[in-house]
Amino acid sequence: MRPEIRVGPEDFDLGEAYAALRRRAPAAGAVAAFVGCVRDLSDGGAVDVLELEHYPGMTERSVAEVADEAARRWPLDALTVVHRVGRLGPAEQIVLVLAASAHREAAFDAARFVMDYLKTRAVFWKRERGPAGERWIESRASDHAAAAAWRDSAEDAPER
Amino acid sequence: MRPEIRVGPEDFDLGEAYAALRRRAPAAGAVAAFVGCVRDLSDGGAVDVLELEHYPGMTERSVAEVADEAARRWPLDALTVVHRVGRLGPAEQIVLVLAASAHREAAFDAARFVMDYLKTRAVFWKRERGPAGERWIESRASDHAAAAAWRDSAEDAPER
Amino acid sequence: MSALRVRYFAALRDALGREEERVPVAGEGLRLAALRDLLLERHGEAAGALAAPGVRVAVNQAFAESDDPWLVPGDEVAFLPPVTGG
Amino acid sequence: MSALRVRYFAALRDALGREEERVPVAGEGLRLAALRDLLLERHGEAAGALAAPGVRVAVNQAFAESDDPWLVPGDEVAFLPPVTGG
Repeated sequence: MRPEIRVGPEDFDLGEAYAALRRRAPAAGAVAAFVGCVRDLSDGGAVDVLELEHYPGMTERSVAEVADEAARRWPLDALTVVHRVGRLGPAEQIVLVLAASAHREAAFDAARFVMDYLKTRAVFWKRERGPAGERWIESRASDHAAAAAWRDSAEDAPER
Repeated sequence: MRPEIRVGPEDFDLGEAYAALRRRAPAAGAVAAFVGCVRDLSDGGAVDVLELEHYPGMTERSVAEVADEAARRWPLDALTVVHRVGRLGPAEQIVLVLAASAHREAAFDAARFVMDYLKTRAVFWKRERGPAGERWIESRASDHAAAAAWRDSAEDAPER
Repeated sequence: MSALRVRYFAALRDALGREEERVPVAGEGLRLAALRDLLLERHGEAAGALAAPGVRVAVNQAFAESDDPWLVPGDEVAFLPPVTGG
Repeated sequence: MSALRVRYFAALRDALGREEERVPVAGEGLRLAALRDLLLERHGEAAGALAAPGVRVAVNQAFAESDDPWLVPGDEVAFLPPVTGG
């Protein structure tokens, strides 16, 4: 199983991405998906623009590594990860994860794992602009805790 | 927040359901989704047809109760549950859950909770037909364990 | 019409060989426990399936938590095997 | 061309006031630790940001786990603040 990875400024379509995933995994009984969007309000106040910076080359590799790690941990039939870069407005889509497996446990776990690891391992930086000016978003302790929980559970990770 | 529930023979479209959910929750930062499909192979062997029986009236209410319980446990901006009934062939879609929230933890938890509870509380019965004949599917111990885990964690359920 | 409507779903419909039946009751009604006795009498061995592990009863489309509910003519009683949705 | 390409991303680009620079090196190269000293000398206080908690260094687009890596002309060294993707 080779994860499908895309990093770029283009928007994505959940329905199309799901159809493409199903073509790669027609027999999968379970598909879990996640879409992350720009919120109009953050810890720093109202948000007019979210800018996503990346490091071309290294970023794609970091996303692929997260996807590959998920594929090692769970028996996935297909996995899609799309992450946008550039300037995004409120409510715009940022990130998409789709995981297909025989059973729902693996699909849910893998999708959530990919999101938790993208937050802490994928090479992106977010900057918000709003009425109060602009600021680089700081990494959240809760994101690191979520990622660490997977590391701690690595030994008894499901092997379905 | 009023969950959107649909029980019936009609197929669903993940992309359309997502677009409708986003219209109800345009500011949500996170959407978790799940699609369950008919597998071509089950514990009982090859599957040609899956028949989903329900109890009109009571079934819709049982699905609504699961959705309402999720909405009580997590701060959701929108929730959609679609469950098909009738005769379905291999790879056909059975069930759809979409949960929108400000943060990914609540969206993932709610979508997974709804699936776990649908498996053990929603009033549906599955019958498989294959070369070996037909049989009513028995409820899985692992599904009951998954649902019980939410019950046990009710006291420290996230209150974000 | 002084009767209960009794419905059987999924594997129980197969076991009883019918999807529903009318059970006449006296005007004052009867307990769910008494309905069970009546069905055992009516269907013999086949009715054993109604007491199988995991079978639940719904009265007017709400789960009954015991055999105590009092049933009156017009009520709908359904026997439901363990559910397998999702 | 006997130089390293040094790149700064996100908040570090703002702190250093540039997104990249060339750092000439002798033919045999130098350790990452020595590059840090050189950058501190070149940029003074601003270079303090490079040692802030959570800042990581990538050499040729792979994370360096220490300041030991040996850098040779043509290498690309990047200073990366804590990531905030997803």
